[in-house]
Amino acid sequence: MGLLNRLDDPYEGGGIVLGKIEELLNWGRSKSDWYLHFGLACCAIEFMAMNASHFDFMRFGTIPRTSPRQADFIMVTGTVTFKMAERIKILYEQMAEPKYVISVGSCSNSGGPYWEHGYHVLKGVDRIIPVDVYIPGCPPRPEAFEEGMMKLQEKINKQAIFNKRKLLGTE
Amino acid sequence: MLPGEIFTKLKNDFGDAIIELNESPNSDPWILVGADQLFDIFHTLRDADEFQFDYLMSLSGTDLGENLGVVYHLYSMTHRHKLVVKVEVPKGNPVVPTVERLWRTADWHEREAYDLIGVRFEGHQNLIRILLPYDWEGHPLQKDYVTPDSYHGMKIS
Amino acid sequence: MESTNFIWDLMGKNLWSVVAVISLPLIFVLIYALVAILAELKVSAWIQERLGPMRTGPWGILQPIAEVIKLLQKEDITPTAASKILFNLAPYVIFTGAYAAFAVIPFSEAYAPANINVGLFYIFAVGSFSAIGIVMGGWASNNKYSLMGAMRSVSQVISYEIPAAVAVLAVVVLTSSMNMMEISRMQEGGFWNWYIFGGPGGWTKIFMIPFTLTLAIIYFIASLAETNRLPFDIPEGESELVAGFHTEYSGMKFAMFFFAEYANMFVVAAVVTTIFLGGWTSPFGSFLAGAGWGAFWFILKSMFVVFLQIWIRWTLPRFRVDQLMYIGWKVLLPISLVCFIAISFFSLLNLG
Amino acid sequence: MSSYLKNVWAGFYTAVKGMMITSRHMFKKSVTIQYPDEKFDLPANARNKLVLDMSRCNACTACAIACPVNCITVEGVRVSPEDPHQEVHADGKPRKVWVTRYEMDLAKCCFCGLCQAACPSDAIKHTQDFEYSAYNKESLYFKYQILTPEQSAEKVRLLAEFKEKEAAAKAAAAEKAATEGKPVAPKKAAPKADEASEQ
Repeated sequence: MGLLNRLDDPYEGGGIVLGKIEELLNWGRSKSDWYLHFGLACCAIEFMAMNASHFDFMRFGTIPRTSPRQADFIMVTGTVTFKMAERIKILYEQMAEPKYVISVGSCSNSGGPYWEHGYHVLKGVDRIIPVDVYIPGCPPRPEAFEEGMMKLQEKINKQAIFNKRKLLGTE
Repeated sequence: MLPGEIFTKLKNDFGDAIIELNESPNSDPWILVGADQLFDIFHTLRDADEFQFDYLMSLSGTDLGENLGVVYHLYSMTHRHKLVVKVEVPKGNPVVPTVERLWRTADWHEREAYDLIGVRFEGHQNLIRILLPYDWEGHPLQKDYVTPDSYHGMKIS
Repeated sequence: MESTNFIWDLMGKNLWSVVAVISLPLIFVLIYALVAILAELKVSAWIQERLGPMRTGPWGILQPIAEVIKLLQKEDITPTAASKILFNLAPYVIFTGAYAAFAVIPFSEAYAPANINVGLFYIFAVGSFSAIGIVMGGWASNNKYSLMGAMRSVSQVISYEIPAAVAVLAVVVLTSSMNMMEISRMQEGGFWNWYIFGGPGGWTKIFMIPFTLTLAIIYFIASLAETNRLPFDIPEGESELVAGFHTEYSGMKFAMFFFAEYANMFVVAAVVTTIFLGGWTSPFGSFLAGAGWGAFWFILKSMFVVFLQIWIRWTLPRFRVDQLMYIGWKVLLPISLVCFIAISFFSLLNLG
Repeated sequence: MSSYLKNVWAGFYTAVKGMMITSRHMFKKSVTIQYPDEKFDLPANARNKLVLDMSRCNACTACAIACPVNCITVEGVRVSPEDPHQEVHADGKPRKVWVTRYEMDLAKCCFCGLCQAACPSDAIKHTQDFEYSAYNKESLYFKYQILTPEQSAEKVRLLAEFKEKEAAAKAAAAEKAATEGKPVAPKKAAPKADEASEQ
């Protein structure tokens, strides 16, 4: 039962310490997510409502950042045209790890009304960057944004930091 | 002033450059003009005392199959009359003189018509794409436009 | 001269006591910064009739701790095209500047880390450190927004140092001392002895009250500009320059900027407190006076000034660059000079 | 000079006035609705998640035709009278069409409500449920299935058999009529069944 064993399965054989540390780190990351808002269309209008007093997105510990270097997740809200797709990709690549993506609304989920005949629309932002949470709606309600945010927090809370190898082996 | 009167007056001045007057009951009456003397015609329409069309409401490009067309909607704030002017150019060489110097509104409208339909406005000082990326190929609102497979490695459709 | 540092009294002068003297302000800065970050979030929320962070601990009070834990885990990016040494050095330079100013701040009757004769002068000297750090960071990032933010910041700091210095100079004329402990001690005996109300003296000080009050306001406005707070935050104006001089910083280096900004806020608040609001003296004569209570009063007054800064930040919009320069050179400077001359005149009369 | 001083005073005064306003708001009760704990009352006609009541659906494809973004796919097959498994609707009428496939992609849906308006049997409806964000796009692709693929193949086969029988009977009748010298008017039921099975 050496150190390596404990790294492999933290909750067994005296690995409580690492498990607790992992929980703490995940808690920190999930409770203070700064976001880069990429508003493109009508979902961004709903996003403003969500940031305003009635729904107050900051309750979840989020702070808007304008610089991608300081952001934890990027919120793509709206129709992703090819002109903007390149910029989204650049911004996503500029973000510091760990980074997440929330795709909001039908347009950025899968092209929305343009999925059949749009010559200029990217059919889903997941074709260029890996999306963590899809929020459906056209546009979604402000509460739906918050529900998506809670989904993202759940995902972060379940992330493995020390026992990555084990998870990769099982999944 | 009614479009019929404007048509006869213009016909006196420009002769063959004014091609036809269409007064169909289903649409606004419009005047079809030739592309050669377009700038002079519009200059007269804007500056002559009886016309005074000081406001270009809209400039739009159309694809008519064999030809490309440009539609101008004019309005006079002083005389309160309207006029629709159309011009048609062949698709192979779609060159129309610019009216950007007459109405500054036409600047972006002409860029948009160039971007999406492909009408080239001769004499426009900055005729570049306004909506699509600069390296886009083709003019997507033409009826025979074929959507490309990919753009910069991103699959379209 | 009696001792102004209780650690020297307790431990004597040796290596450990030096470490203790140095680390006490550092611990204070870290705790204070966490409180200030939470206050910033909460005050902004209350002003907008929101609630602010609510889901991190009870009423969101663990929010700054979560933020620090997160920033520690963030990837530390140095851009390829950046000048690596300067880029990595800049946050430390800024934080050092902010932290060095704590050396002369008289927290209490019994504790000023270093009680030197030219305390106010020293604060102005190390205050310029932040400008150097900002220029280093902005230039080394190799990003046009960073560079523009840095240049704006420098022009702003240089313009606003002058009215701030004139305001401080007026108080120095009244006290004929630059020692911050000395200035605090002069204002003992109730809030009517504070220099914002003309300082100690007979009834003739009534004529000085308008001028000292104006000077206090001028110093406060200028200190907002020096710490790059709203309404003077054009160096990091988010709508124009992406995030100003710290656009390219991520993770812990950005946290250093963050901490330095809040530390700077406290330093200017401490200067306002010391020279205008009576420092560690109790506002009610001998009521609750003493070394321990002194620290309490000092931190209370300073936090009130910090709260004022936050309040202003969430009230006023940002100035344009030309408006900023107009206010600095055409409003604050002449008015502060007039006040300075008037106060010098009065103090001459009192002496003669 | 006087205008300069007036400007300076106005600047200071308005700043203080603004701060007074914000300080008043600082002590007001917040208007925030804390979402997961308390919820905003949605209007009754709110258009959120689409759900389908399979017991009512007749696979008429009206919704798929009405959909402006074509995110609904419907296929149905007519119930053969000889089918051993006959079903009765909630309102007591017998089921006429088996829905062999009903899929909607809510990642594409634009929540316009046209399908709801077009549906003759009130099967498809917008509900007030908006909490269904997902980790992957497949979970936004809703498949309504009451029949397994084998079962639907069986239904198609049954209908084809029934049609064959009908056609044979009709041919026999026609032959009989021809021998008797009477023309028979063509029935209209058969092409209708074809349409339903194609969709």
